[in-house]
Amino acid sequence: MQVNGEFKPLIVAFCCNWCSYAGADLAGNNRLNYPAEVKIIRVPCSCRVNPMFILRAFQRGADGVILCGCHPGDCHYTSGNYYTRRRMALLFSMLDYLGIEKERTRVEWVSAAEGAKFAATMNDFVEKVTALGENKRLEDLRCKK
Amino acid sequence: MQRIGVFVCHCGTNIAGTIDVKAVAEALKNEPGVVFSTDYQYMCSQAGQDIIKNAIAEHKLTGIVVCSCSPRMHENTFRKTAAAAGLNSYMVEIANIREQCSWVHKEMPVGTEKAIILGKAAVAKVNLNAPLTPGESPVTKRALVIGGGIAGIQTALDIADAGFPVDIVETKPTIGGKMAQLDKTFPTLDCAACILTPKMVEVAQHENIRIFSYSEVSEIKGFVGNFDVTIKRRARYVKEDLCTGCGACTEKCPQKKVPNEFNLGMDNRRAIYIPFAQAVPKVATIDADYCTMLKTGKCGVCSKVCTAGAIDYQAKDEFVEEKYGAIVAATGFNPISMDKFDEYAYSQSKDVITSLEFERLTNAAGPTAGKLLRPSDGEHPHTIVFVQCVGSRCAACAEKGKEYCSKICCMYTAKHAMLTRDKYPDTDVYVFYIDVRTPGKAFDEFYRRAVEEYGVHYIKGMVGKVSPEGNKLKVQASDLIAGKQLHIDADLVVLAAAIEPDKSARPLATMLTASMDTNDFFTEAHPKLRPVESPTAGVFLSGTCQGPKDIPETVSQAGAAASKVIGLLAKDKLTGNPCVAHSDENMCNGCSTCGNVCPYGAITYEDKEFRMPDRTTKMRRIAVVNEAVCQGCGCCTVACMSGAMDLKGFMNKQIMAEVDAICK
Amino acid sequence: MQEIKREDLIAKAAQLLADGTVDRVIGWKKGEFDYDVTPAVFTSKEELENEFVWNDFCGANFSKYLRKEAEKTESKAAVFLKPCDTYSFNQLLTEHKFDREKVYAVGVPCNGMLDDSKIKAAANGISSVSEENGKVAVETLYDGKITLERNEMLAERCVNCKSKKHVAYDELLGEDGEVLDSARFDEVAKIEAMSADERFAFWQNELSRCIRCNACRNICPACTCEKCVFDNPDSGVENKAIADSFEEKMFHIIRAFHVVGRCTDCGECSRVCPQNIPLHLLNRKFIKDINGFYGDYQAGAEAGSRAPIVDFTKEDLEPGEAVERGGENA
Amino acid sequence: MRKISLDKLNQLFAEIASKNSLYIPVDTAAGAKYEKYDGTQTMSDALNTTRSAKDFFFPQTENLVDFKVEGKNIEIKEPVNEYEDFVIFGARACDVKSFEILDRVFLADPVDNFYKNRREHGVVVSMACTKPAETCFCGTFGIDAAAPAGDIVCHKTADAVYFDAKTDKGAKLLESLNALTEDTDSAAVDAQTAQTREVLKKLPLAGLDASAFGADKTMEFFNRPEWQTISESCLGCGTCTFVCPTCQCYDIKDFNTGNEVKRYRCWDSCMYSDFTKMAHGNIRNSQVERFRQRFMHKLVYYPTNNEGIFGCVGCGRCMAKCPVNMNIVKVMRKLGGNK
Repeated sequence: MQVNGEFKPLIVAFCCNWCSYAGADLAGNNRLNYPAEVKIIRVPCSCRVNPMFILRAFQRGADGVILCGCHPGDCHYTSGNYYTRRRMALLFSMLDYLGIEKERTRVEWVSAAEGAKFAATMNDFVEKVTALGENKRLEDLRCKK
Repeated sequence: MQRIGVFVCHCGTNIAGTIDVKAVAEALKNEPGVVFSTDYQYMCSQAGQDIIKNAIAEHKLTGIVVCSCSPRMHENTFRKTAAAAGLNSYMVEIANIREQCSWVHKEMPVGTEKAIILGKAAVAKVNLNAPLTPGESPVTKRALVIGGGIAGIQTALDIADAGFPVDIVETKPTIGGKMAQLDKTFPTLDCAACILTPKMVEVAQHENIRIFSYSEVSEIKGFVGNFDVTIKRRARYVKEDLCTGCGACTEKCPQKKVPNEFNLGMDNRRAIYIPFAQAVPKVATIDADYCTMLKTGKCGVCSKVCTAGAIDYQAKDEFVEEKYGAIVAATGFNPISMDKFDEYAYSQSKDVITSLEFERLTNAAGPTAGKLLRPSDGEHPHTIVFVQCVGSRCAACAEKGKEYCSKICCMYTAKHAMLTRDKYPDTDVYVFYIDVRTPGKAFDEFYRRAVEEYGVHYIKGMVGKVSPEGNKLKVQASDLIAGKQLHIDADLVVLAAAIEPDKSARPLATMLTASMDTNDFFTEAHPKLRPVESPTAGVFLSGTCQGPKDIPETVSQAGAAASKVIGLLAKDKLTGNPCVAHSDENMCNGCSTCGNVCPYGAITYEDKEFRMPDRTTKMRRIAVVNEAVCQGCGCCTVACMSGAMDLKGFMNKQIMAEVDAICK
Repeated sequence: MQEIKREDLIAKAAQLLADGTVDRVIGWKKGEFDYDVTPAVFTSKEELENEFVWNDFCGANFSKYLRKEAEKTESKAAVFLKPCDTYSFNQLLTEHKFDREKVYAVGVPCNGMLDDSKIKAAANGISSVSEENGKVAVETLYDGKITLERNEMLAERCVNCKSKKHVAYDELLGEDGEVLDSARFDEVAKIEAMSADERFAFWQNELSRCIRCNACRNICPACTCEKCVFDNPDSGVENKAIADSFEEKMFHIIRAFHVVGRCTDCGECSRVCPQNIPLHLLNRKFIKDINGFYGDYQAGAEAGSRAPIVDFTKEDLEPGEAVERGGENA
Repeated sequence: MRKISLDKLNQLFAEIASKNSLYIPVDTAAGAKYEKYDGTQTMSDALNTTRSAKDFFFPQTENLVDFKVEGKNIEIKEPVNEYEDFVIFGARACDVKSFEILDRVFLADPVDNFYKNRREHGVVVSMACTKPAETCFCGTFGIDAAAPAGDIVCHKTADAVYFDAKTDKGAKLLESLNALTEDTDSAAVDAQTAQTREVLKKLPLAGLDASAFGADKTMEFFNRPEWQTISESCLGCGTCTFVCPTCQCYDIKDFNTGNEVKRYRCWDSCMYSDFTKMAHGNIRNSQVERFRQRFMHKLVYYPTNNEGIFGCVGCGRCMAKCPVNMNIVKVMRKLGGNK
């Protein structure tokens, strides 16, 4: 999205309820800034995130999608994030194979104690996606404003 | 179409300081479904909650969105508010405009714009929400403890003391487990039997405890609060209710050459036997593999000498079916086999023994009546070499041993060394170790005493080879600190064998749908926060089946498991989390992919007859989610290709609506 | 040319019908032209003798028919399976897609099947196709007889055949073969070696031809949903036609993702695509990645095996690493 | 009749393209397809394009109307309906005939304005066939591949292309090209036509006879038991309908972009299980019913409603593209007594 001639990416962040969403809350508690372009969707576990949601976000105009979950081994549901890790490794590799910029998707493990990591991750991700510019390769022209 | 009310909280200046809350309330008014939108200083206050309650009544709201702090903070508060006003609590969604907006963005226009978008996402979700009611299931107020070692005993006693009936299933003829075989216990050196046997008696006498000894679990069905378990009672050919445990039969039995497993085969017992004097139940058992009567039909001595008439050669295995509300796995451990460690000559010399065998050799009730004598010639050993970590921390040799630390060996070896030096000061004792690990109350002091007061030779380094020569064992080892090779002529070599989960644990885990790690230890529901629960609801873990532990740790974990069981059994009904997976049977194709990823074994499959549109019927395999077991992670929803599996409260449609609203 | 003769297959089918082992046989039926073969169900020896065909064009995988027949009656149906078909057969069993007791599987060796579109590209107006000294002889309306090298006319999936071994059968005709060391991932590696822009251009060109006819899905042995997400208005991704180029990517990514760990690489999707989109290159990318990331896994090699996508180890590589590796994981 | 030598054909294309959008068949790795002429392509000699030419008048998806939702108001936005003039070059006799079949559906009352608009803006330049394929059976439906219809009819020989305008639209276009073409007699064309007709007689499907089918035969064919067996192999995909030049069914769907709703139509296939799904469910619940529908429509229902004209043009695309080689020829053989 262009705001006053400046490109502002739209970032969808899926955060698991138990670790990463709490990590994002902690970033808030500690007043650690990150760009408002990041919009968080709460899911019970990172393994709830269907590849269809990610594609949907790109279709509707997202420029980057990031998935945050508990660190491997710390999943509230014991193994959910292990499945996330395999699913997303394969999906992201496929997107890369189709020529979609690999910096547009990311998985990051953020614990409930890692408010600083959450903010830093978001800052970094927004910066990388901003550098890429608008999502052209997975856009749906019908959804353009 | 929903009738949605939006309530924007100022949170004092926490939100209102960086977000134009009035603008947010105004912007959300125009969203589809929204019929009321307002803002207030503190929505979570009584006055704020009243605003919500009044609006629900006045505007006939079917759903509400609260734009406020994190749902982790007040979602429950607002759910209760909604319920108090007659609205289903799951018709509430929170837009987190504090922690994830006002507190992280500094400029008012930026914060306001984002808050509106987060509000829109919440509205979009509520538009698709449906009222959810948590399921309820009754709880059978009886617990099953599988394994009758110290872990199972402690768990059973604690549960029984709380007033709930408990059954213990033990594969051996007696409870007691490994602890009954030990001599002294570290770090206080009190005798194992002295502290264990009173507990065993307590179990036997407890009105709330039944012991199924010489038995095993053969089938488990059901789920938390409602397990149906079949227990196989192996034929012991002695009527438990008649046998007085007098022992006459065990003295008269002519079959004397049966290796005594209780003493690890270091002496013999009869074909009819009571494992040890304090066995519970104190009932004889006929070993069908050795009994002449059972094998050839000719003998019957025990029957003749039994004045109680308890012998029954016709006995058959029996199956008992019982219902339980909770199951505790306490299947314990075994030392690993020494077959793959032939460098230590275990198979070549009787004088190379394991630490557990050493326990029996020093135990007053053991084969040598407590005298430390060489198994080969009954001589008193003068030089003893203890080898640590045999099969433990075996990263490079995973084929042979275990990668993990067995945790108890450092301490019991220090105990063995110390006791030996105490009783037989003329004995030279060497301990070869990789590291000495002694965390624990009074543990390191204990080890230091062995070194400093008792003069045990601790040598950092591994034993490379043990070769029997004459009546000596040539021990070749390296001293890593001195940097030299050592050659010791030992009389006895004691191997601290790694411990591994009992072999019965794996099939049991399958029956319980409880997960295990690669070493066959049961996996806990959370390594830190739920260490005594299995991920499978209603299944708890006690003792070494979860990981290597010493006795104090085992007992405390056993108590913790018991308290979890008591907490469960104290409830009359279990109220589930309504945000559980649900499979649409019309779309499910029964491929079983979802069951593969479910960490809780909550998904089963059944064949169901369907009416087809062309008026025929068809049997189809479909997935069924047990809502009492499902924890709502949603892993199955992604594994499901057809989208038949969805998660209530976080449906595909709802999440996509949030995505759409955010990306609009 | 196939080792096993048509007559042998007919004899076997007739015997199974005669001795009551089965009451119907799934096989190939001859059509208008030599290359025109349709899967069909045969119930009598006469039918078999008149219409059964076994030649270089019997490529069709019978999975869909097998499932349909196994549901029909209580009696058994016989099915002829080429080596590649047996992998689909096992995969269907893994997913409880048919009752094994209802099927009598007869393995038939395969020398590779010909691609009629390759022949059509080389010959105009085909009146007949036959075998002549190991070559493909085509009688044409305009250019007389044309002789083509058999190897050059083989279907892509047969050129890169992964296995001549039957992994499931009740009975095997002829000799069983071996699992082959195929070069099936070379094409994938070639695409991986391109720059992201080239890859995007390549796939944009390929996928833009999609007409969403669903042939790839409907022939796919792994596509067994009662209702496909793309047909289900409630799924959120339903679409009937490609109204925007995003949707062609969406459809093909999701289609391939849904068969991850389940696709046996039978190649039917590419064979049937009326627009010649190399769909197998999407499936093979996933297979190659699975092999590279999690160790070799061949769907269907063993009935009941657990696919890597529904499994994990604690040491799995991170998605970021997976992407960085790109094509270097072979 | 006008002619142009082959080496000047691209000049002619450039001339047409300078005033109208020109579409010519071009060879690609995936078969011939129509592409907009940009001065770089050369015309394909392939017998036919993989996809039919119906896309020009009845595209696979077409926007009908947009709804803009602003707050709680809905604004209706009519689509812009001005199409540019365009020329399709090289359509074969079968595809040209398909336009007539589509016309009878879309231009009959109620007129489909989207179709009508495109039809009025398009000029069809057809190309006579010289080397029909074994899958061709247009003759069965009375189509002469050697003498197609069209606004302008072309014949291509070894060295030249001959043009004959058949309609006013065609005459106007041809006239505008007079500077590049020269007047000629029809000798070369007649010779080619005669030769092609000889070839047509020898085609493997030349004897295929549709006379058993036609108007008012519904009761004769509807309940025939053969439908069951021949439909067994059908996978229920939409390939035949989507490559078919005469299939005209479509579905109307809404797509919510988040900002507005786009109502569009897209091709549908009677082979799909949700075809014509209504509130109560589906009309045709089994594949045999759906399979029967498609062929009954082509061979019986369409002729019944259209003075005996068949709904198939014998282009052979379905024969070439069906994943399992089940097609209308096999249906006609089985049900129509054709051997």
